[in-house]
Amino acid sequence: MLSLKLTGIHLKNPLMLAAGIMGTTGGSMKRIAQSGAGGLVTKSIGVEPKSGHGNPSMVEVDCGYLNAMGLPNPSYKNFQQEIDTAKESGVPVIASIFGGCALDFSQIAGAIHADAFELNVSCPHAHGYGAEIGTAPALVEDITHVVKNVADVPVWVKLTPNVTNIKSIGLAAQKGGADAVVAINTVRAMAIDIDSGYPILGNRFGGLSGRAIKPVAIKCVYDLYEALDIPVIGVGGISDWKDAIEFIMAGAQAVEIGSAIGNNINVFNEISSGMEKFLSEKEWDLEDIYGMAHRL
Amino acid sequence: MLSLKLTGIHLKNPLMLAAGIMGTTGGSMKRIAQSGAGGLVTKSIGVEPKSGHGNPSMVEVDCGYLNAMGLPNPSYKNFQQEIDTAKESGVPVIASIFGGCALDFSQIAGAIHADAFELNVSCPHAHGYGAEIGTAPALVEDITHVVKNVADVPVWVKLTPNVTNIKSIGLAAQKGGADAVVAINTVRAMAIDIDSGYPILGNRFGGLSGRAIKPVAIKCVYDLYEALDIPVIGVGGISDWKDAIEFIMAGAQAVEIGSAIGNNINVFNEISSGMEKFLSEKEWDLEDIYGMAHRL
Amino acid sequence: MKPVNAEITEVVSETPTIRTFFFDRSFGSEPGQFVMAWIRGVDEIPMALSYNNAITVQKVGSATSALFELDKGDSIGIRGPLGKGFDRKPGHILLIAGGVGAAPLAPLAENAASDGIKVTTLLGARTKEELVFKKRFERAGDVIIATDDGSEGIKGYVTQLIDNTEYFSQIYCCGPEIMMKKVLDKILPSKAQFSLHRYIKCGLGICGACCMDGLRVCMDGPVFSGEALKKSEFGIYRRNECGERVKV
Amino acid sequence: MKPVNAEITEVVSETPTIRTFFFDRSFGSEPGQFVMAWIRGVDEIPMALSYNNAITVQKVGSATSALFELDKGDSIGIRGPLGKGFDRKPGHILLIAGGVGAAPLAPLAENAASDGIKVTTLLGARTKEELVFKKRFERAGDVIIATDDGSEGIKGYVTQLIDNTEYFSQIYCCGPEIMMKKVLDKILPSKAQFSLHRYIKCGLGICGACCMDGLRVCMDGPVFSGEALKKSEFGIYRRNECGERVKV
Ligand SMILES: Cc1cc2nc3c(=O)[nH]c(=O)nc-3n(C[C@H](O)[C@H](O)[C@H](O)COP(=O)(O)OP(=O)(O)OC[C@H]3O[C@@H](n4cnc5c(N)ncnc54)[C@H](O)[C@@H]3O)c2cc1C
Ligand SMILES: Cc1cc2nc3c(=O)[nH]c(=O)nc-3n(C[C@H](O)[C@H](O)[C@H](O)COP(=O)(O)OP(=O)(O)OC[C@H]3O[C@@H](n4cnc5c(N)ncnc54)[C@H](O)[C@@H]3O)c2cc1C
Ligand SMILES: Cc1cc2nc3c(=O)[nH]c(=O)nc-3n(C[C@H](O)[C@H](O)[C@H](O)COP(=O)(O)O)c2cc1C
Ligand SMILES: Cc1cc2nc3c(=O)[nH]c(=O)nc-3n(C[C@H](O)[C@H](O)[C@H](O)COP(=O)(O)O)c2cc1C
Ligand code: FES
Ligand code: FES
Repeated sequence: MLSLKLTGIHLKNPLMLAAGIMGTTGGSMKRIAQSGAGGLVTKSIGVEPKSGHGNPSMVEVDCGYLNAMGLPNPSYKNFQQEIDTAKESGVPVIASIFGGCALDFSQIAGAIHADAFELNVSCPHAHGYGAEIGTAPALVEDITHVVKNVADVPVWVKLTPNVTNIKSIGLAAQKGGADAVVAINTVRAMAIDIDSGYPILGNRFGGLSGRAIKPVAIKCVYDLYEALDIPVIGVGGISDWKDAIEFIMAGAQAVEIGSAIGNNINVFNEISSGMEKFLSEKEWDLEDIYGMAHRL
Repeated sequence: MLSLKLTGIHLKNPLMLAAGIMGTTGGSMKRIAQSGAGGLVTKSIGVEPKSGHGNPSMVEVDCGYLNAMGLPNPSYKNFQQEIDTAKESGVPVIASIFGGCALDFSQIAGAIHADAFELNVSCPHAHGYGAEIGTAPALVEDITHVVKNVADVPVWVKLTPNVTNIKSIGLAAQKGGADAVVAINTVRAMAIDIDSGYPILGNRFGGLSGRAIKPVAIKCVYDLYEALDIPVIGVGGISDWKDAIEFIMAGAQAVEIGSAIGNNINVFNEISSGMEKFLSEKEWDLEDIYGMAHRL
Repeated sequence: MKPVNAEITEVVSETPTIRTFFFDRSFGSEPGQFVMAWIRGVDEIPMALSYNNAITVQKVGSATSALFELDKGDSIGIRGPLGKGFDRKPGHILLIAGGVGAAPLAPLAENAASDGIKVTTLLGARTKEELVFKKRFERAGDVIIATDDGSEGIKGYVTQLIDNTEYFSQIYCCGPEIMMKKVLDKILPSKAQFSLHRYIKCGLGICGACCMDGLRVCMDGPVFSGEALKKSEFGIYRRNECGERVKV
Repeated sequence: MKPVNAEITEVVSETPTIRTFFFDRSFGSEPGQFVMAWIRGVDEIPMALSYNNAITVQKVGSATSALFELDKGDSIGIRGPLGKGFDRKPGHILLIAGGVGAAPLAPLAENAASDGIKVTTLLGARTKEELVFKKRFERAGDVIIATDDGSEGIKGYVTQLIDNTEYFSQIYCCGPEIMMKKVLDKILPSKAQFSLHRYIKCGLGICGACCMDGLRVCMDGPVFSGEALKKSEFGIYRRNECGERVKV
């Protein structure tokens, strides 16, 4: 009852592993598949191996987590074997990729085999640009377009919420040919250790994830659903089945789950059975609740 | 030990009531002063009486609150008496004002007497503009400039975090002559009632406040401190003395407290005594910790 | 807390303009606490709990009218219980109820009576048909009635019935503010508690919309001691949705 | 949780390259759990708790060197205790410690001994001076020593001492991975527990940096049963900071 076709990919349920969470090794992704995920998004993979920012790279805050991993990854040259291992689980594997320019993205997408690509346009090191790539509509459109040209699988574009107007970025992705958008990446944030005055993260600041950002993500999904013709995939702060339902009502066709896995590796199974119970009690199916908030 | 001069105003401590919280009546502001606040910012006052958005206008979410009050206020024509009552407490009263254009702001600032003005440039109904005023640097600069011309007291500009680059807005305020900036207003967000599919707020979406947004606010304050020459006043998610210290270390010269008052009307007294205890244990004073995170 | 879903299990017509809506869940509150009742797509309004699992509503405007359209099987959202209820005192207590002000007092009467506290109620309404919860008060103790038109009990205001208040250990009052103000002026403030109506927005003690002088009706109240009200704006003015002062 | 401030109350030199740092607070953990030690301005690194209130550190690189610069009165940030510690079994247990791998095993030895569990320890190091916590293990039971250079005990590896393991109710092992792999190959996997070292970033079971096949060393471990490790990549390869496979 939870299965769906998302940009042409069959998912047994609309619950996927979010990028950057237990997604660096084939073994860890397989484990998440075994605990009920309908799809697996890998760690974001770049052109060269990268060790990321120094520790502390993640810390728990009041209502979520703050992280600045710095995109550690073994590079696409070492990653196909991990995807292949993950694929043994029988669940679709979506390769998250990042780069500093369109060329980086197309180089990776041209070399990697996966069921779809998720473009992480939140890389802060855009070649020749000061800010994140994902804040400039023209760049997002260009990168999407270039990847669409080399990829023969669906291309999703993952958006940052740290912009004045997320709709304009979503529209740029759509214009570039994206098959779906994913919202949201982490929210720019910071924490300071008051005993010493030091910023806690090695990178000084980072991105907020977890419960704290759910209402922010819901609003982004809601806005993107209104603005776009392509599907929206929701992510941000989902930790139980109610959260997943809320995202779908806001207009997400499927969702991704990240931080919640830390304390509950079984979160996928729990959410899918919770959703099934809720939907059958209400005598609704996924289609009924998809975008429901817009119709009321 | 906590007293300071902020844009020329003497405060007995750096803890002020945030705009929109128990700030519509003189009586309620007086009560907050009695419970230890060093300064009082009023509800944002506009040109005409306004009843605000329909209820539900506020709801508790996982780690904070979501609100869309819609700026209910009795208009500046009915407000001087409330300020005067609040002033009886002996604590500085800062009038928060809003409008749809520079003219609105100057009209109010020219008529109201207060110890300072805080310009709420987050009004979503900018005359002739689609988005919030506070997302356009040129408008922020213009409004600040116009108010500075009519006001003979300090002018603070309160910034929205819902922008790609808050520094550019802060710089615009500074260029317009602002004496300080205040960061942050609420973070754009939304919640949906899964039993019915309805957006919970009468206005469908609103702004997130409370614990959830503290790390977001800390980052904004940190960035503004780096970018600006004028003081930064921090607000967002402060609920205990540790939070207040964290803001000051991030670069806030003073802070404002909003949502936390709901469950703890005594929060000002508790925070000021907690801060005093901490500072004396560490043998630090306010100056030592002000902006400390930038020096490490 | 977010609103929880409350399904209507029964609608009881109390008077021509007042109905009680029973829900499939309790809000386990002390008498005098209230909830925010969200009629989805319409408005969210404050309502006293007249039973653990019910609100008793007078149709006065748009939200209450929308509520009156709902029936068994429909549902609304409920946030609550909110605020502070009546502070129960032993001895012999007097309840003074005007109109739908009976709603928070009826559970107090029942609660008190079942614990052996003596309860006397002065129950007032415009007319006989508009008397609310007469039977519930009668089961709890003596009831004296006043109607504006004299169709039952004494003709006139319930406030005219107030006498010998020294005799009671505590007085509990809920009704139109003018009536409550009259009560306050007639009795020893320290011995009385009043349940107030003010415009409620957040219900969380944050926005300040409900403030009466420094007191937050939604959080510090809605029940206040007479002493807290004595030197306040109570009975003089209230605030409208904009925060403007409006004469009571 | 955020890092808490831990002030160093004492620094004990255990060997020329290993020091124990005692703090002004306990992290009340079960033996085998670890903490993330944040040397501010430098790095945050995983360290087993060698006492409730101490870590025992071998100087190997930048963060551990920075830690060695600190003294009584200085402080670091600590997140923890993290992960799952040793599963304590009754009977007669065997501990196998290589080098600084003695850190999590010493409190286990003390804990077990004080509860009447018989403890035998095989303690190995490069040389006599590098033996860690010899006295603590001796107080808890029998100790058999091996040094690479034969300066104390048997000359050779601690793994050569493994014999008659059927005799023990459980085997607990911590040391270099190659050594642990040798132990695993010599014993009944279901009877042994190993405390692993993997590159730790978040320590919260989220980022996946520490994953060994599907297991999160920071959250599901660092202690794993031999059975869980038997058919894994354990002893074959590990992941570097980039997630690349690196031969053990
Ligand atoms: C603590 C408390 C307990 C209450 N308990 C009861 C009760 O048990 N039974 C009952 O019938 N009524 C009760 N009321 C009054 C009830 O809330 C109003 O009658 C109701 O809000 C009217 O809504 P409406 O949309 O039908 O009216 P509208 O058409 O909106 O306006 C009619 C009047 O209702 C009042 N009102 C409207 N919205 C609000 C609001 N958000 N907060 C307060 N008043 C409002 C205003 O005075 C307004 O003038 C209580 C009020 C409070 C504050
Ligand atoms: C669960 C656990 C418990 C440990 N307990 C102890 C202990 O009790 N005593 C002790 O001396 N050592 C212990 N270690 C090893 C210790 O964490 C490393 O020696 C330390 O991180 C080295 O830091 P460095 O900056 O000095 O070395 P670096 O110069 O950074 O590098 C030296 C080596 O240290 C390792 N290392 C560096 N950073 C990390 C990291 N974040 N996570 C894991 N390994 C890292 C790498 O293998 C690296 O090759 C433990 C490791 C783990 C995973
Ligand atoms: C430790 C960590 C690492 C992450 N790494 C990536 C990444 O490599 N690429 C990416 O697109 N998003 C990354 N994210 C963002 C998540 O995919 C997700 O968008 C965000 O955490 C919000 O979801 P959550 O609240 O469920 O965690 C990372 C998040 C965390 C917490
Ligand atoms: C109910 C409510 C009403 C608010 N009204 C205003 C307002 O009128 N003007 C304004 O500038 N900010 C307003 N704010 C924003 C607060 O002043 C503050 O910036 C924000 O809530 C973050 O602080 P907090 O987390 O301490 O609440 C309001 C916030 C809340 C919760
Ligand atoms: S209604 Fe907001 S404080 Fe009472
Ligand atoms: S270090 Fe991040 S999951 Fe273990």
